[in-house]
Amino acid sequence: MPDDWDDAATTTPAERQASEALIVDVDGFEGPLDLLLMLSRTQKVDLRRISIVHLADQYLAFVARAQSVRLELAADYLVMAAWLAYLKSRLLLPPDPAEEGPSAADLAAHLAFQLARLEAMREASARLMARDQLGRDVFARGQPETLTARRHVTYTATLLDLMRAYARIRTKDEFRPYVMDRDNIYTMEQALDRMRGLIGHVGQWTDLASFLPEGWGTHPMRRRSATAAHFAAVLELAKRGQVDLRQSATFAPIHLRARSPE
Amino acid sequence: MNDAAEPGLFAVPPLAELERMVEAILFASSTPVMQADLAARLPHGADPAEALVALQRRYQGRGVMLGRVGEAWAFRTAPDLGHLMAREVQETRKLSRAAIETLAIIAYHQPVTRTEIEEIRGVAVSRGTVDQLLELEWVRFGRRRMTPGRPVTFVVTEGFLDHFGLESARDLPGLKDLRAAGLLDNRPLPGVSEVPYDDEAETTQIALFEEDP
Amino acid sequence: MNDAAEPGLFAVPPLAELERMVEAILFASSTPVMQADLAARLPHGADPAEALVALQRRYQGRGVMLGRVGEAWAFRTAPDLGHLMAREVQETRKLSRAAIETLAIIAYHQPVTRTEIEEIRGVAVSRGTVDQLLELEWVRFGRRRMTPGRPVTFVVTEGFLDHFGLESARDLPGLKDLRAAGLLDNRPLPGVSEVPYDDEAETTQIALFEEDP
Repeated sequence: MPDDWDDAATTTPAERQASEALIVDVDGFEGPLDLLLMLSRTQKVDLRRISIVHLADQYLAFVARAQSVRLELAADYLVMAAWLAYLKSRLLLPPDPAEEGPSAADLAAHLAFQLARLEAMREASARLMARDQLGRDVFARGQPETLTARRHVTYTATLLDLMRAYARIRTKDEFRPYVMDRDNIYTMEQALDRMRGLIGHVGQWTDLASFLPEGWGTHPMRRRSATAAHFAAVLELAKRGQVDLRQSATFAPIHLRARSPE
Repeated sequence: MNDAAEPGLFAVPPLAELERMVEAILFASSTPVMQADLAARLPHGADPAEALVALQRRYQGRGVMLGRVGEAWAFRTAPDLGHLMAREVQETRKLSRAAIETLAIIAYHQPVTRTEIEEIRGVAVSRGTVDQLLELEWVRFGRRRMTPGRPVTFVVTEGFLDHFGLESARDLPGLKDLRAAGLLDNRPLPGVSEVPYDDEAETTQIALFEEDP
Repeated sequence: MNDAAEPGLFAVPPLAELERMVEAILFASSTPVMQADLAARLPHGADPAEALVALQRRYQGRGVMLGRVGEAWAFRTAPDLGHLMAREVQETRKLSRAAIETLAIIAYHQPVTRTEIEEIRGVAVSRGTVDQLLELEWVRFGRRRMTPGRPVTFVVTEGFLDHFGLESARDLPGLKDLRAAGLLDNRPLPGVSEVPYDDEAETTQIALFEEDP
């Protein structure tokens, strides 16, 4: 950082003009602090020795110019303008011992610090980017040899894992949602088709259970499903007037026979 | 940049410098570099031949060597150090869910055919799953079933019993024992409200031990 | 060149041999190899530290050089030969000014919170900017600050060090001067109580030098 503390305070009219000639283009700045940093550079002094009063003037002039050309300024630029106007007025007045809070000098020093810090980071980032960069100035091995991994995998499982797995399979079986179990389901449509083909041969009262198709009479689940389907089917046939049904008592076997055409 | 013909002066870099350049180019290149390409990338008029020879000599006996692949050049690991490029990895992994379930079914139902395993699991059993269990020597082929197709059966091995600390497959606890020991998390299947294992589950379990040889 | 250890007597290979091994391993990798990983790949009991020093010396002034990146090591082409490698240059997305500044702030002030970055830059840091740096793997999340809200912090990575040829974050250009000038201090705005990290400022600064990878 240049150490020209001495010719700090004042700026020449030429420099002032230069700053006023700044193109009023807020888009070029990343916020009020960035704009302040840009303006402060025209003072050509160590940022920590900058005249905040003068900087405030520069900033306020910039904002005035922007407004005179009806440039829409973001709110934070206006907030900064108001704050700088206030800071400037306090800096110009003799300090009021009754006033609370930080002194105007402290606030000004902090602003100077912020500007110096931002500038330092700008310079640091420039120096960083100027370094030799990998893939641009410096290169890694272009043909790396792959590290072949000779893997020795040991698989483990505990007895508990084994038992849990088994329990999972068995209980899944029991809890399997009913609809999934297509194998053991006999639908009413199937039963109806089947009964229509058989009904013509049933002149005698015959137990419904004897109509169950082969393979559906023993397995409990299959028997239940087939029985229900066939029962529903004969109810449908009875409704259509094709069969007669009878049952001697509750839960007694259901008998059916074909209704003779009238 | 230079007048080609005049060797020596400052136009063409000295050999030591050429050697550095060749070294860097070969190092960074993703493929072996043809000698002609190398020449093209060096300062005008420089011939890589001598630098290559010097470089090859320099790397003699080192961990990497400069080798020739047809007309092209590349650095390669010294042949005697090839073993460093392989890493021995000891890894302990849990068996996959498919594998542990298949193993459990074999253990509880042995001897059991693949089709039977699939029936019990409700999903196909991949070749790899069975192979893995065979490889682990926890499972082996049993006698063929005397049914059509004569399918092979699977049984568990001594190695299996050893690993799981069992005297025999008969010592595998049943579901009832598991539940009594509090080893089962009674988590219901998704969408199924909390249902305690019903009696049917138990009958299944008993049947399993009575019917299976 | 160095046969420090007596060959044959020890299981651990002599230095010259270790040097070859380290050379081969590092040459074969395009990314830095952690010293611990290096040790793990050498014969049991061998410490690569001495071999690394010898190797670094051996490659001094060559076309490729051995560099340190944090706790890791890598061979890289000599920076003065970059112009020969035009073919190898990877086109990278150009970083925005905001991203570059944010990166520098993270590097010099780490660990640093988003709020602190915003304070230094005087503008909000867009999500995309940080994302871009995270994606490049130049920046990662550090520990959370123990202040209200427990904000996350950002730190730079080994990848960042590797990319910019830094041995450690301590070697950032101008770091000492900036610190001496107080420009890395976390100085709060006088009289503003919104960010009460007065004691934090000190820890932050110390952390940079103690916690760095």
